Amino acid sequence: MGGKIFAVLVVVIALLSAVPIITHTFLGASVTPPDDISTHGKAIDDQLSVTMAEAGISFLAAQLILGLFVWQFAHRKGGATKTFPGGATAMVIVAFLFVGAEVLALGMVGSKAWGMVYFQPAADNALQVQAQAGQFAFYFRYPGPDGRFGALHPEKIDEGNSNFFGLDPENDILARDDITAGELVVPVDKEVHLMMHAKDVGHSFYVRELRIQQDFVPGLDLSVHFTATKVGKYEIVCTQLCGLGHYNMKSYLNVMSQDDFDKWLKSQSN
Amino acid sequence: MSEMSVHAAVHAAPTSFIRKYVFSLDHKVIGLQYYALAMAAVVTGMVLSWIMRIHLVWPNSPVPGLGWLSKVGAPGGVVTPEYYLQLMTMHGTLMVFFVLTNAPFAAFGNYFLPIQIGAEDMAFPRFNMMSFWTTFVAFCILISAFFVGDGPPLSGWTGYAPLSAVGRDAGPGQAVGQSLWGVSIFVFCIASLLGALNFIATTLDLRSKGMTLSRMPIVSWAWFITSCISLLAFAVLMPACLLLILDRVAGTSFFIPAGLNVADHMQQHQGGSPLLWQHLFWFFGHPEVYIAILPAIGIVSHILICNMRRNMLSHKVVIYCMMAIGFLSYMVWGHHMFLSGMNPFSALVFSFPTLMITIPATIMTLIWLGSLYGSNLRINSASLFCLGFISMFVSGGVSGFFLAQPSIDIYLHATYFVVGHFHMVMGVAAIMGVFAGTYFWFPKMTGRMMNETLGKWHFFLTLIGTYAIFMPFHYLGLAGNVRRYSAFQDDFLVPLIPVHKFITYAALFTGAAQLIFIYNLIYSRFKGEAAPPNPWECTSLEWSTPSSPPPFDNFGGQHPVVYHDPYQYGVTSSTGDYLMQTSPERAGETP
Amino acid sequence: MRTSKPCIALAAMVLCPAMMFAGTISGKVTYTGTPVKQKPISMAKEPSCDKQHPTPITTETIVTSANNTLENVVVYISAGGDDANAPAQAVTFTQKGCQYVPHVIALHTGQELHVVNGDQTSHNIHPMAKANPEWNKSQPPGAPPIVQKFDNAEFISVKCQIHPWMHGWFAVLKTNHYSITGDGGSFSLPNLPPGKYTVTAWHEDYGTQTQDITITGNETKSIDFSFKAKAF
Amino acid sequence: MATVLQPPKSEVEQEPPVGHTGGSGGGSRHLVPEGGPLGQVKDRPGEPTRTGIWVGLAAIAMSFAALTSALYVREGSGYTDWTHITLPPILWFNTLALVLSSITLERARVRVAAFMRGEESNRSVPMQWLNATMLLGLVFVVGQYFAWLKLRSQGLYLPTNPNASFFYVLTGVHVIHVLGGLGGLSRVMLKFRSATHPLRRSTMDATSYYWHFMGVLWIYLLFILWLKL
Repeated sequence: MGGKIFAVLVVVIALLSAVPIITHTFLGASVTPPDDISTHGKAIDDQLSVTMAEAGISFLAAQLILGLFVWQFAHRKGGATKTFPGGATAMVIVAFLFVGAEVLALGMVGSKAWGMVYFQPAADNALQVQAQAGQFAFYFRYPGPDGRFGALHPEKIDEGNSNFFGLDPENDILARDDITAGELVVPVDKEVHLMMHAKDVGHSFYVRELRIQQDFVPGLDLSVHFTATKVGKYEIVCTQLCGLGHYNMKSYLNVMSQDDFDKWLKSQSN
Repeated sequence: MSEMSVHAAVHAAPTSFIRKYVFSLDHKVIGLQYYALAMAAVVTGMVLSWIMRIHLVWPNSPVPGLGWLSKVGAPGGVVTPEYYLQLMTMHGTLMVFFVLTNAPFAAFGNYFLPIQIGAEDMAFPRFNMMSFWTTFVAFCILISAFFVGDGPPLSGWTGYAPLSAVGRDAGPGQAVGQSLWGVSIFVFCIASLLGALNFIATTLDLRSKGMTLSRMPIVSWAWFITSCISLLAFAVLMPACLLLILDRVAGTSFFIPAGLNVADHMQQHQGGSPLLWQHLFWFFGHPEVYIAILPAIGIVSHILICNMRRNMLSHKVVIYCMMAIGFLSYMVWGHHMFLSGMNPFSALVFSFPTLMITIPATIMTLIWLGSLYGSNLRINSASLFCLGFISMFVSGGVSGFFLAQPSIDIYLHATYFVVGHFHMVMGVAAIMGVFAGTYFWFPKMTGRMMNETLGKWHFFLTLIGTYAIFMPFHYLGLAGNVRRYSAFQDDFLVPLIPVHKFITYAALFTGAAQLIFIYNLIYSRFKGEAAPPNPWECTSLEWSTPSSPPPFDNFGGQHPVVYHDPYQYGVTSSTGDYLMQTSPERAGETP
Repeated sequence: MRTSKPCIALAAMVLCPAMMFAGTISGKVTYTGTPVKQKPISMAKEPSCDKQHPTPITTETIVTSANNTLENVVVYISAGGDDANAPAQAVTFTQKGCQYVPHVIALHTGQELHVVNGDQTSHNIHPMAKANPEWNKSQPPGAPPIVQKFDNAEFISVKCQIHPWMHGWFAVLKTNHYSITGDGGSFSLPNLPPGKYTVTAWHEDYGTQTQDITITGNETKSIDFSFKAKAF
Repeated sequence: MATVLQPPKSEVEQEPPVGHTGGSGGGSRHLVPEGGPLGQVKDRPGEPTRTGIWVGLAAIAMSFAALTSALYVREGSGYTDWTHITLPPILWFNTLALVLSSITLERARVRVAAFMRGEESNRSVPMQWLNATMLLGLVFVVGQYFAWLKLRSQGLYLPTNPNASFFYVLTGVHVIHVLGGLGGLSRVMLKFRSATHPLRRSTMDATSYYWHFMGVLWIYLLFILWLKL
């Protein structure tokens, strides 16, 4: 009795679990990655869907077989016990040949997508932007007309006075024209080289639509580069636990046409 | 050390209450103590998770009674953002260290490993006692964080530096709370090392006559392999904790780089490496996952074989798979750090061994399924939980495909997909193993049977409930729902709140279902029907003890002699379709 | 303790009129030179506050008003006018639209401070105290006011880390004779019994200035302070 | 119909215990006669104490491996602040003391065995070797303490710079383990004297393995310190 209930239950659960994956919605909420707005994102999405197919098949197959066998063989009164054709050896072979090989192949293919993000350096003409993450906000810095960033002096940081980066305009000419912004404004279809600097503890830069996620590690100056292909406003959130305000640490990625971007830049630098 | 053994050998059964039940040297009592501690921890951890779930979906409405429990953390019962993170940290730490490490490994292992190999006790009973009471001290230190300063730490169970290292400037709980956390984990490491040492020596040296390594039941193997893993894992976490504590109290700079401005306070440190902490922590942290799951795998296989009334296709292959997993578990820690600024090439280096773990995992799953084929599976609470384990193990396992690939991890890292993944495979699956073990061994541990009807209800509700909780986690992850958020106010998170509501209801439902288990446990302990010495007609040594619970020396002065491989089922013998390992009969195979 | 404070306050009220002579010091705070331009604040990360400010607000480090007068200057009796007892009524410090209103508050040592959250989002209040214990509490929307006291006199910079642009000051004083310059930069310290006083003007960026003055009887004396503006 | 098997050949060739009334503590471990002249006692393979010590040493080795790798990572990340400190010369003297102590301990083992076999009539001779080991061990510990004082006198405290930090941590953790060894050693001496809890070969062996390991570990650490600091 219990066996049959379990068999039915496990099959139902398996099928129900698969439904939202196929329909992309669950309780009215869309549960699928948003449309990608980057040049490299497609590779990741393809990788994701291939993996989803394989994982989904293995998942359903395993659960259904489990249910089937339990339904059939639970509580048989006596009866000679059949052994599975092939026995353990068959299992080992199957595991190695199919699952193992397939998963490894998957990894090989996937490493290409990874490479697109991390193995190629940013182009020389890429727009240089510095991102600083601190408890609990992102701030972005553009080099300004002189095209060079002023030096950072963490001890000079004065957030109440909008000196989020610890610039020293008094003594540092380079810093005087640096443009500081509360959101990341970039021109569309232009590569952006984002240099990441952590002010205090670990943070992370995550834009779903951009298929970009990268930690800010204090003391390590990391960088990512991407090209946004669609004008619009997208949320930037912190994904590395950074303290009590973590849930509220966000900003916006504002992708503009080149003209609008230039206008914006001018309006900031006045 | 040898003094321990000599003494253990010469002293007789204790008479005083203290020596019998509190500071007992008897591995059975210590096993039960570990089990009780794990129960206390799991109940605490579950209540914390309820508060978190309630807060997530009704962020500004007070939780009844909480305002009275924690005036600072929840003024008027409304959980503050920092308090949410503090609860989350304590939930993770309690569950991973004091439940998943203690219950399947330390608790059942202590009780049944010596019996299964025909020993009278652990190799070093005094170490055994010490390791439990050290664990207990660690537990008290951790819990005390709730009552001092501004509460427990908020840096998560992974305690990433520098958030965990810079002290009070990092936020509430990061002062004394985080220090207590570090000390607690340090002490826990000592306890685990003592325990692992004890398990290994016991397995290698105290097997009774005829109990060759190849004749050990699969679950003893699981405990043995686990103890080898934890010996190396905790030996790395301990110095890591030491360095963390020094950074906090002695002003050293192991994990804290120069030029940090935390809340307008310049940190007087330089040159430290936050990644160093991550490396040391995950070098322990990933094997820890297998410390939790391998004993469960062993327990489940052991119980399934008994209930299928025939050996698995090959229980040896399963043992080899466990060894393979244990070995691989030391080459994959970097897959937790794909996005934390390691050399991008090393991400691939860590990715492939991770993917390779699917192979032994798949072999085990296939062997379980294949063994079910054509068996005479007996359905009872224990075997049902084993089936539930397999189902969960698969569900949690396949999501590993995704996270093992750095490219996909770019999108899914630090989302609820990860949370769903490890809760299923490491949390629920392991706990199902613990439940199975409880229903299976309860008669031996107490001399009474557990109530089967309640057991089945408990199983079905738990199965439905846990799937209802953790499957949607994966959907949320695919939608990019970030984890460790104490409220969902971002534009793309607000639409997902209905899903979170659903999960919260499921969590409360599942938690309520566990009351059935607790009631069953207490009721059966005192009022359950008396258990025959071998209720499940099982072959391994724990069922050949003269009484249930076994006498102080397990075999009543006898030294069991072992004649058979562990799983002689489906044979004809004077006892029926099975043959005890200790029975000198020769088995006649069934035609 | 709890009950005694009202009594003291009552006694004070009874005594004050008894002082036949009560002088007043009043004046203006001005600046010379060109103060640094205040920067607009981007509240992009907090929409609930952002929409409360159609025109972006600016930083409040230096707030000036007509004819070179300076606001947010705390003018108080730093010597001669100490009084031991704190007023019974509490000082309220409000968080509204992700700003601190007022930007600067003054309170007596031991006087109750009520921090109120008037926003739909959580704030965390983090006074960077040095002479007093530093604390850091967050306050969800609708949570009861945070009630605190400071036992030692100092000027405490207050931050909200969830909204890093939020910045304010607690001026914890030993006297009840203080005045914070508002629009027009004028101040007045009434009810001063005859005596010799040191008057101090404190500004968060320009520092402090002091003047000695003697009140002989029922008179109003006028003094002015003038700060020199910094280029950066 | 069920034919009876012959008892299996045990891994342990030992006769069952005589008049053993089922106390606690390990089935076949109990088959080792207690006390007994060390020379004649043939510890069966896999005496728990001996296995235990190897497992324990493995764990200790792992911890120090972790600390060493921490040192390398830290050096790599520290850029500017990785300086150089001159090791206090007294370390070489301490090393000598520790090495000598290992030698005296080996002498002691031989002597103890001889005494147990009755070839050595006088208990004091092995005792002297044990005392010598103890003394040298203490000399090492005190010596390390002086090494720390030396560093402090140069203004090098635990937080001063990473090199100092690692010096104090590595030597400190090592000294704590050495103290543990001294504890074990003193227990050996007690048991050697006592009649109720006679000394067992495995105890003697385990203690000396541990002690020698401490020596080897120290030389390894010294090499690392000399190389990196």
